[in-house]
Amino acid sequence: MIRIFYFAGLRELTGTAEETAEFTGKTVADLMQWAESKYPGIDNGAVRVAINEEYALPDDVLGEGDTAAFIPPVSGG
Amino acid sequence: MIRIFYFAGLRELTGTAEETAEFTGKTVADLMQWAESKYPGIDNGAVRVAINEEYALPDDVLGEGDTAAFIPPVSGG
Amino acid sequence: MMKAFEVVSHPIDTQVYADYVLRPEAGAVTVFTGHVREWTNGVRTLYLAYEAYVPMAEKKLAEIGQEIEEKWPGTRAAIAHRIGELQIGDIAVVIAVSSPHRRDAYEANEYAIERIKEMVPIWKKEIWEDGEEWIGGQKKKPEGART
Amino acid sequence: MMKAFEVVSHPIDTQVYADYVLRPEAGAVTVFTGHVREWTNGVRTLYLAYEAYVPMAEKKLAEIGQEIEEKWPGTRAAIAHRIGELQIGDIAVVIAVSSPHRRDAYEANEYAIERIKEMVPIWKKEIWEDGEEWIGGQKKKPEGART
Repeated sequence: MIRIFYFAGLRELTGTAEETAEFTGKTVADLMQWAESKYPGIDNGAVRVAINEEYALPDDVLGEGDTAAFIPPVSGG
Repeated sequence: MIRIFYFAGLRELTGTAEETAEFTGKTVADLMQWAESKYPGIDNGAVRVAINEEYALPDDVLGEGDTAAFIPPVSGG
Repeated sequence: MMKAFEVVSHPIDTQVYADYVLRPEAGAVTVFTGHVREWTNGVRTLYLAYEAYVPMAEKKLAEIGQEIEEKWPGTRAAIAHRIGELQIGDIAVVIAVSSPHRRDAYEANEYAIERIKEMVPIWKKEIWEDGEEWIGGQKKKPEGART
Repeated sequence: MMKAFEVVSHPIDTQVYADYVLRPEAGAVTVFTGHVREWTNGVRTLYLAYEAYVPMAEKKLAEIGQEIEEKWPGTRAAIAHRIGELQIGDIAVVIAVSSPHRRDAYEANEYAIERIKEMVPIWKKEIWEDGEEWIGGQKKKPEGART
Protein backbone atom coordinates (compact mmCIF):
# COMPACT_ATOMS: atom_id res chain seq x y z
CA MET A 1 0.00 0.00 0.00
CA ILE A 2 1.10 3.56 -0.60
CA ARG A 3 -0.29 6.83 0.71
CA ILE A 4 -1.35 9.43 -1.84
CA PHE A 5 -1.70 13.16 -1.09
CA TYR A 6 -3.53 15.79 -3.13
CA PHE A 7 -2.90 19.49 -2.66
CA ALA A 8 -4.55 22.82 -3.46
CA GLY A 9 -6.64 22.70 -6.64
CA LEU A 10 -6.05 18.96 -6.99
CA ARG A 11 -7.49 18.38 -3.53
CA GLU A 12 -10.57 20.22 -4.66
CA LEU A 13 -10.67 18.23 -7.93
CA THR A 14 -10.39 14.86 -6.19
CA GLY A 15 -12.46 15.86 -3.19
CA THR A 16 -9.92 14.24 -0.90
CA ALA A 17 -6.63 15.22 0.69
CA GLU A 18 -5.32 11.71 1.18
CA GLU A 19 -6.05 8.11 0.26
CA THR A 20 -4.24 4.78 0.07
CA ALA A 21 -3.87 2.45 -2.92
CA GLU A 22 -2.04 -0.67 -4.01
CA PHE A 23 0.91 0.53 -6.08
CA THR A 24 3.90 -1.28 -4.64
CA GLY A 25 6.24 -2.22 -7.52
CA LYS A 26 4.44 -0.03 -10.02
CA THR A 27 5.72 3.20 -11.56
CA VAL A 28 4.87 6.84 -11.19
CA ALA A 29 3.49 6.71 -14.75
CA ASP A 30 1.13 3.92 -13.68
CA LEU A 31 0.01 6.00 -10.73
CA MET A 32 -0.64 9.01 -12.93
CA GLN A 33 -2.66 6.91 -15.38
CA TRP A 34 -4.74 5.47 -12.55
CA ALA A 35 -5.33 8.94 -11.11
CA GLU A 36 -6.36 10.34 -14.48
CA SER A 37 -8.96 7.60 -14.97
CA LYS A 38 -10.28 8.09 -11.43
CA TYR A 39 -10.11 11.93 -11.48
CA PRO A 40 -10.31 13.06 -15.12
CA GLY A 41 -8.27 16.21 -15.72
CA ILE A 42 -5.66 15.61 -13.01
CA ASP A 43 -3.00 14.72 -15.62
CA ASN A 44 -3.00 18.15 -17.22
CA GLY A 45 0.69 18.28 -18.13
CA ALA A 46 1.59 20.67 -15.31
CA VAL A 47 1.31 18.29 -12.37
CA ARG A 48 4.41 16.76 -10.81
CA VAL A 49 4.52 13.71 -8.57
CA ALA A 50 6.71 13.56 -5.48
CA ILE A 51 7.68 10.27 -3.86
CA ASN A 52 8.70 10.50 -0.23
CA GLU A 53 9.03 14.29 -0.54
CA GLU A 54 11.25 14.27 -3.63
CA TYR A 55 10.18 15.04 -7.16
CA ALA A 56 9.97 11.76 -9.08
CA LEU A 57 10.31 10.69 -12.71
CA PRO A 58 7.67 8.70 -14.62
CA ASP A 59 9.78 5.53 -14.52
CA ASP A 60 10.47 5.66 -10.78
CA VAL A 61 9.09 2.64 -8.97
CA LEU A 62 6.95 2.86 -5.85
CA GLY A 63 7.83 0.81 -2.79
CA GLU A 64 5.69 -0.50 0.07
CA GLY A 65 4.80 2.28 2.47
CA ASP A 66 5.90 5.07 0.13
CA THR A 67 4.17 8.40 0.11
CA ALA A 68 3.17 9.88 -3.23
CA ALA A 69 2.00 13.46 -3.65
CA PHE A 70 0.38 15.15 -6.62
CA ILE A 71 1.98 18.59 -6.85
CA PRO A 72 0.18 21.20 -8.95
CA PRO A 73 2.19 24.23 -10.16
CA VAL A 74 3.51 25.90 -7.04
CA SER A 75 2.72 29.51 -6.16
CA GLY A 76 4.49 30.29 -2.92
CA GLY A 77 6.34 33.49 -2.19
CA MET B 1 32.60 85.93 6.32
CA ILE B 2 31.97 82.30 5.59
CA ARG B 3 31.96 79.28 7.90
CA ILE B 4 34.30 76.42 7.05
CA PHE B 5 33.87 72.83 8.26
CA TYR B 6 36.45 70.05 8.28
CA PHE B 7 35.49 66.42 8.67
CA ALA B 8 37.08 63.09 9.58
CA GLY B 9 40.75 62.89 8.58
CA LEU B 10 40.72 66.53 7.49
CA ARG B 11 39.54 67.60 10.92
CA GLU B 12 42.51 65.75 12.37
CA LEU B 13 44.83 67.34 9.76
CA THR B 14 43.66 70.89 10.45
CA GLY B 15 43.16 70.35 14.15
CA THR B 16 39.85 72.16 13.98
CA ALA B 17 36.28 71.22 13.11
CA GLU B 18 35.14 74.71 12.18
CA GLU B 19 36.49 78.19 11.54
CA THR B 20 35.45 81.39 9.79
CA ALA B 21 37.26 83.29 7.05
CA GLU B 22 36.77 86.19 4.65
CA PHE B 23 35.87 84.64 1.29
CA THR B 24 32.76 86.45 0.16
CA GLY B 25 32.97 86.95 -3.63
CA LYS B 26 35.86 84.56 -4.03
CA THR B 27 35.75 81.09 -5.62
CA VAL B 28 35.96 77.55 -4.33
CA ALA B 29 39.33 77.30 -6.08
CA ASP B 30 40.55 80.31 -4.07
CA LEU B 31 39.34 78.66 -0.88
CA MET B 32 41.12 75.43 -1.72
CA GLN B 33 44.36 77.28 -2.45
CA TRP B 34 44.12 79.17 0.85
CA ALA B 35 43.45 75.94 2.74
CA GLU B 36 46.36 74.16 1.09
CA SER B 37 48.77 76.93 2.11
CA LYS B 38 47.39 76.94 5.65
CA TYR B 39 47.11 73.12 5.97
CA PRO B 40 49.59 71.55 3.56
CA GLY B 41 48.29 68.27 2.13
CA ILE B 42 44.59 69.08 2.36
CA ASP B 43 44.36 69.53 -1.44
CA ASN B 44 45.25 65.92 -2.20
CA GLY B 45 43.07 65.54 -5.30
CA ALA B 46 40.42 63.49 -3.51
CA VAL B 47 38.81 66.21 -1.43
CA ARG B 48 35.55 67.80 -2.53
CA VAL B 49 34.13 71.09 -1.31
CA ALA B 50 30.47 71.54 -0.50
CA ILE B 51 28.83 74.94 -0.34
CA ASN B 52 25.66 75.13 1.72
CA GLU B 53 25.41 71.31 1.74
CA GLU B 54 25.80 70.84 -2.03
CA TYR B 55 28.90 69.69 -3.85
CA ALA B 56 30.48 72.72 -5.54
CA LEU B 57 32.66 73.32 -8.59
CA PRO B 58 36.02 75.17 -8.49
CA ASP B 59 34.52 78.24 -10.22
CA ASP B 60 31.53 78.55 -7.88
CA VAL B 61 31.54 81.83 -5.99
CA LEU B 62 31.07 82.08 -2.24
CA GLY B 63 28.49 84.47 -0.79
CA GLU B 64 28.27 86.22 2.55
CA GLY B 65 27.23 83.77 5.28
CA ASP B 66 27.80 80.68 3.15
CA THR B 67 28.93 77.44 4.69
CA ALA B 68 31.82 75.61 3.06
CA ALA B 69 32.78 72.08 3.96
CA PHE B 70 35.87 70.08 3.04
CA ILE B 71 34.66 66.58 2.24
CA PRO B 72 37.26 63.79 2.19
CA PRO B 73 36.40 60.56 0.35
CA VAL B 74 33.25 59.24 1.97
CA SER B 75 33.10 55.81 3.58
CA GLY B 76 29.60 55.38 4.90
CA GLY B 77 27.57 52.22 4.58
CA MET C 1 12.51 27.74 18.86
CA MET C 2 12.70 28.61 15.17
CA LYS C 3 14.07 26.41 12.44
CA ALA C 4 16.24 28.07 9.80
CA PHE C 5 13.96 26.74 7.06
CA GLU C 6 10.40 26.46 8.11
CA VAL C 7 6.73 26.67 7.27
CA VAL C 8 4.77 28.44 9.98
CA SER C 9 1.12 29.17 10.61
CA HIS C 10 1.64 32.24 12.79
CA PRO C 11 2.64 35.81 11.86
CA ILE C 12 6.27 36.04 10.81
CA ASP C 13 8.69 38.05 12.96
CA THR C 14 11.49 38.97 10.54
CA GLN C 15 13.93 39.85 13.32
CA VAL C 16 14.24 36.19 14.30
CA TYR C 17 15.60 35.28 10.88
CA ALA C 18 17.83 38.35 10.56
CA ASP C 19 19.33 37.54 13.96
CA TYR C 20 19.86 33.91 12.99
CA VAL C 21 22.03 34.74 9.98
CA LEU C 22 24.12 37.46 11.63
CA ARG C 23 27.71 36.51 12.53
CA PRO C 24 30.84 38.56 13.35
CA GLU C 25 32.17 38.06 9.80
CA ALA C 26 28.94 39.22 8.15
CA GLY C 27 29.03 42.80 6.93
CA ALA C 28 25.77 42.66 5.02
CA VAL C 29 22.33 41.25 5.69
CA THR C 30 19.46 41.32 3.23
CA VAL C 31 15.94 40.56 4.40
CA PHE C 32 13.28 40.11 1.76
CA THR C 33 9.63 39.95 2.73
CA GLY C 34 6.82 39.06 0.35
CA HIS C 35 3.54 40.66 1.38
CA VAL C 36 -0.10 40.13 0.48
CA ARG C 37 -0.88 42.81 -2.07
CA GLU C 38 -4.32 44.33 -2.37
CA TRP C 39 -4.32 44.78 -6.14
CA THR C 40 -3.01 42.36 -8.77
CA ASN C 41 -3.61 43.14 -12.43
CA GLY C 42 -6.53 45.39 -11.53
CA VAL C 43 -8.30 42.80 -9.38
CA ARG C 44 -8.77 43.49 -5.70
CA THR C 45 -7.71 40.72 -3.35
CA LEU C 46 -9.67 40.40 -0.09
CA TYR C 47 -7.26 37.94 1.47
CA LEU C 48 -5.09 34.95 0.59
CA ALA C 49 -4.98 31.37 1.74
CA TYR C 50 -1.69 29.49 1.55
CA GLU C 51 -1.35 25.75 1.75
CA ALA C 52 1.85 23.68 1.82
CA TYR C 53 3.04 20.11 1.71
CA VAL C 54 4.84 21.00 4.91
CA PRO C 55 7.57 18.37 5.33
CA MET C 56 8.54 18.53 1.65
CA ALA C 57 8.39 22.33 1.63
CA GLU C 58 10.73 22.58 4.61
CA LYS C 59 13.10 20.10 2.97
CA LYS C 60 13.10 22.12 -0.26
CA LEU C 61 13.67 25.39 1.61
CA ALA C 62 16.67 23.81 3.33
CA GLU C 63 17.93 22.64 -0.06
CA ILE C 64 17.75 26.21 -1.32
CA GLY C 65 19.76 27.26 1.71
CA GLN C 66 22.40 24.67 0.83
CA GLU C 67 22.47 25.76 -2.80
CA ILE C 68 23.08 29.31 -1.64
CA GLU C 69 25.91 28.41 0.69
CA GLU C 70 27.56 26.50 -2.16
CA LYS C 71 27.07 29.17 -4.81
CA TRP C 72 28.03 32.07 -2.53
CA PRO C 73 30.56 30.72 -0.01
CA GLY C 74 30.48 32.52 3.31
CA THR C 75 26.77 33.31 3.16
CA ARG C 76 24.21 32.04 5.62
CA ALA C 77 20.47 31.91 4.90
CA ALA C 78 17.17 31.44 6.72
CA ILE C 79 13.75 31.21 5.11
CA ALA C 80 10.23 30.99 6.48
CA HIS C 81 6.92 30.76 4.67
CA ARG C 82 3.59 31.27 6.35
CA ILE C 83 0.48 29.25 5.53
CA GLY C 84 -3.20 29.70 6.36
CA GLU C 85 -5.28 32.83 5.87
CA LEU C 86 -3.29 36.01 5.31
CA GLN C 87 -4.62 39.56 5.19
CA ILE C 88 -3.45 42.49 3.03
CA GLY C 89 0.04 43.53 4.09
CA ASP C 90 0.81 40.32 5.98
CA ILE C 91 4.19 38.71 5.38
CA ALA C 92 3.90 35.48 3.39
CA VAL C 93 7.61 34.77 3.10
CA VAL C 94 10.82 36.03 4.65
CA ILE C 95 14.32 35.37 3.31
CA ALA C 96 17.33 36.50 5.32
CA VAL C 97 20.85 36.19 3.94
CA SER C 98 24.08 37.36 5.51
CA SER C 99 27.47 37.54 3.86
CA PRO C 100 30.79 39.27 4.31
CA HIS C 101 30.08 41.48 1.29
CA ARG C 102 26.85 43.05 0.17
CA ARG C 103 26.67 41.88 -3.44
CA ASP C 104 26.40 38.23 -2.44
CA ALA C 105 23.70 39.05 0.09
CA TYR C 106 21.54 40.64 -2.62
CA GLU C 107 22.19 38.01 -5.27
CA ALA C 108 21.70 35.03 -3.00
CA ASN C 109 18.51 36.50 -1.59
CA GLU C 110 16.97 37.05 -5.01
CA TYR C 111 18.07 33.56 -6.05
CA ALA C 112 16.17 32.16 -3.06
CA ILE C 113 12.84 33.75 -3.95
CA GLU C 114 13.16 32.62 -7.57
CA ARG C 115 13.83 29.05 -6.45
CA ILE C 116 10.93 29.12 -3.99
CA LYS C 117 8.59 30.08 -6.81
CA GLU C 118 9.96 27.28 -8.97
CA MET C 119 9.96 24.30 -6.74
CA VAL C 120 8.75 24.60 -3.17
CA PRO C 121 5.35 22.90 -2.76
CA ILE C 122 3.35 25.85 -1.46
CA TRP C 123 0.17 27.13 -3.06
CA LYS C 124 -1.68 30.40 -2.92
CA LYS C 125 -5.41 30.87 -3.28
CA GLU C 126 -6.60 34.39 -4.01
CA ILE C 127 -9.98 35.31 -2.61
CA TRP C 128 -11.71 38.24 -4.34
CA GLU C 129 -15.10 39.83 -3.84
CA ASP C 130 -16.62 37.64 -6.56
CA GLY C 131 -14.66 34.43 -6.41
CA GLU C 132 -11.48 32.63 -5.61
CA GLU C 133 -8.76 30.73 -7.43
CA TRP C 134 -5.69 28.66 -6.75
CA ILE C 135 -2.76 30.41 -8.39
CA GLY C 136 -0.21 28.31 -10.20
CA GLY C 137 2.61 28.44 -12.68
CA GLN C 138 3.52 31.98 -11.67
CA LYS C 139 7.09 31.58 -12.77
CA LYS C 140 5.90 31.54 -16.37
CA LYS C 141 4.67 35.12 -16.05
CA PRO C 142 7.11 37.60 -17.56
CA GLU C 143 9.03 39.31 -14.80
CA GLY C 144 11.87 40.86 -16.80
CA ALA C 145 15.15 39.15 -17.59
CA ARG C 146 17.18 37.56 -14.81
CA THR C 147 20.40 39.41 -14.11
CA MET D 1 9.22 60.17 15.37
CA MET D 2 11.54 58.86 12.64
CA LYS D 3 12.42 60.63 9.44
CA ALA D 4 12.47 58.57 6.27
CA PHE D 5 16.06 59.67 5.59
CA GLU D 6 18.05 60.24 8.69
CA VAL D 7 21.33 60.09 10.52
CA VAL D 8 20.92 58.74 14.04
CA SER D 9 23.20 58.26 17.00
CA HIS D 10 21.22 55.46 18.64
CA PRO D 11 20.91 51.75 17.72
CA ILE D 12 18.87 51.25 14.56
CA ASP D 13 15.56 49.41 14.78
CA THR D 14 15.03 48.08 11.26
CA GLN D 15 11.32 47.44 11.78
CA VAL D 16 10.60 51.15 11.89
CA TYR D 17 11.90 51.59 8.34
CA ALA D 18 10.31 48.41 6.99
CA ASP D 19 6.95 49.57 8.41
CA TYR D 20 7.38 53.01 6.92
CA VAL D 21 7.72 51.72 3.35
CA LEU D 22 4.93 49.14 3.51
CA ARG D 23 1.70 50.00 1.69
CA PRO D 24 -1.28 47.91 0.46
CA GLU D 25 0.09 47.92 -3.10
CA ALA D 26 3.55 46.73 -2.05
CA GLY D 27 4.12 43.04 -2.59
CA ALA D 28 7.84 43.10 -1.84
CA VAL D 29 10.02 44.74 0.77
CA THR D 30 13.81 44.49 0.87
CA VAL D 31 15.69 45.56 3.96
CA PHE D 32 19.46 45.82 3.72
CA THR D 33 21.55 46.24 6.84
CA GLY D 34 25.25 46.96 6.85
CA HIS D 35 26.96 45.65 9.98
CA VAL D 36 30.29 46.22 11.66
CA ARG D 37 32.46 43.29 10.59
CA GLU D 38 35.14 41.88 12.83
CA TRP D 39 37.62 40.99 10.10
CA THR D 40 38.50 43.03 7.00
CA ASN D 41 41.32 41.83 4.77
CA GLY D 42 42.82 39.83 7.63
CA VAL D 43 42.83 42.73 10.09
CA ARG D 44 40.71 42.51 13.22
CA THR D 45 38.50 45.50 13.93
CA LEU D 46 37.82 46.30 17.59
CA TYR D 47 35.10 48.80 16.85
CA LEU D 48 34.21 51.58 14.41
CA ALA D 49 33.54 55.26 14.76
CA TYR D 50 31.29 56.95 12.22
CA GLU D 51 31.08 60.68 11.67
CA ALA D 52 28.75 62.61 9.37
CA TYR D 53 28.11 66.07 8.05
CA VAL D 54 24.61 65.51 9.34
CA PRO D 55 22.41 68.05 7.53
CA MET D 56 24.11 67.40 4.19
CA ALA D 57 24.06 63.64 4.72
CA GLU D 58 20.32 63.64 5.42
CA LYS D 59 19.75 65.81 2.34
CA LYS D 60 21.78 63.40 0.19
CA LEU D 61 19.97 60.37 1.60
CA ALA D 62 16.67 62.01 0.70
CA GLU D 63 18.00 62.70 -2.80
CA ILE D 64 18.81 59.01 -3.18
CA GLY D 65 15.24 58.26 -2.14
CA GLN D 66 13.97 60.59 -4.85
CA GLU D 67 16.27 59.07 -7.45
CA ILE D 68 14.88 55.66 -6.58
CA GLU D 69 11.26 56.70 -6.83
CA GLU D 70 12.01 58.19 -10.25
CA LYS D 71 14.00 55.23 -11.56
CA TRP D 72 11.63 52.59 -10.17
CA PRO D 73 8.14 54.12 -10.14
CA GLY D 74 5.90 52.73 -7.43
CA THR D 75 8.74 52.11 -5.00
CA ARG D 76 9.11 53.78 -1.62
CA ALA D 77 12.38 53.99 0.30
CA ALA D 78 13.66 54.84 3.76
CA ILE D 79 17.29 55.02 4.82
CA ALA D 80 19.03 55.57 8.14
CA HIS D 81 22.72 55.71 8.98
CA ARG D 82 24.07 55.54 12.48
CA ILE D 83 27.05 57.59 13.70
CA GLY D 84 29.23 57.41 16.80
CA GLU D 85 30.96 54.33 18.18
CA LEU D 86 29.68 51.02 16.84
CA GLN D 87 30.60 47.54 18.06
CA ILE D 88 31.01 44.33 16.03
CA GLY D 89 27.64 43.28 14.62
CA ASP D 90 25.98 46.66 15.13
CA ILE D 91 23.91 48.04 12.25
CA ALA D 92 25.60 51.02 10.60
CA VAL D 93 23.06 51.53 7.84
CA VAL D 94 19.56 50.32 7.00
CA ILE D 95 17.87 50.65 3.62
CA ALA D 96 14.23 49.64 3.24
CA VAL D 97 12.53 49.61 -0.16
CA SER D 98 9.01 48.50 -1.00
CA SER D 99 7.57 47.95 -4.44
CA PRO D 100 4.70 46.15 -6.10
CA HIS D 101 7.13 43.60 -7.59
CA ARG D 102 10.21 42.07 -6.10
CA ARG D 103 12.77 42.81 -8.79
CA ASP D 104 12.49 46.56 -8.30
CA ALA D 105 12.81 46.17 -4.54
CA TYR D 106 16.14 44.36 -4.93
CA GLU D 107 17.53 46.63 -7.63
CA ALA D 108 16.54 49.89 -5.98
CA ASN D 109 17.92 48.74 -2.64
CA GLU D 110 21.30 47.85 -4.10
CA TYR D 111 21.34 51.14 -6.00
CA ALA D 112 20.85 52.97 -2.70
CA ILE D 113 23.85 51.45 -0.97
CA GLU D 114 26.06 52.11 -4.00
CA ARG D 115 24.97 55.75 -4.02
CA ILE D 116 25.54 56.12 -0.29
CA LYS D 117 29.09 54.91 -0.71
CA GLU D 118 29.62 57.37 -3.56
CA MET D 119 28.31 60.59 -2.25
CA VAL D 120 26.84 60.78 1.22
CA PRO D 121 29.19 62.67 3.58
CA ILE D 122 29.68 59.99 6.20
CA TRP D 123 33.06 58.67 7.28
CA LYS D 124 34.18 55.52 9.01
CA LYS D 125 37.20 55.17 11.25
CA GLU D 126 38.41 51.64 11.94
CA ILE D 127 39.97 51.06 15.33
CA TRP D 128 42.25 48.01 15.53
CA GLU D 129 44.39 46.63 18.35
CA ASP D 130 47.43 48.52 17.08
CA GLY D 131 46.05 51.66 15.50
CA GLU D 132 43.19 53.41 13.78
CA GLU D 133 42.47 54.95 10.40
CA TRP D 134 39.82 56.94 8.62
CA ILE D 135 38.62 54.86 5.69
CA GLY D 136 38.05 56.63 2.39
CA GLY D 137 37.63 56.11 -1.31
CA GLN D 138 36.05 52.71 -0.79
CA LYS D 139 34.13 52.86 -4.01
CA LYS D 140 37.41 52.54 -5.88
CA LYS D 141 37.94 49.06 -4.49
CA PRO D 142 36.98 46.36 -7.00
CA GLU D 143 33.59 44.99 -6.03
CA GLY D 144 32.63 43.18 -9.24
CA ALA D 145 30.80 44.78 -12.13
CA ARG D 146 27.62 46.74 -11.53
CA THR D 147 24.54 44.94 -12.85
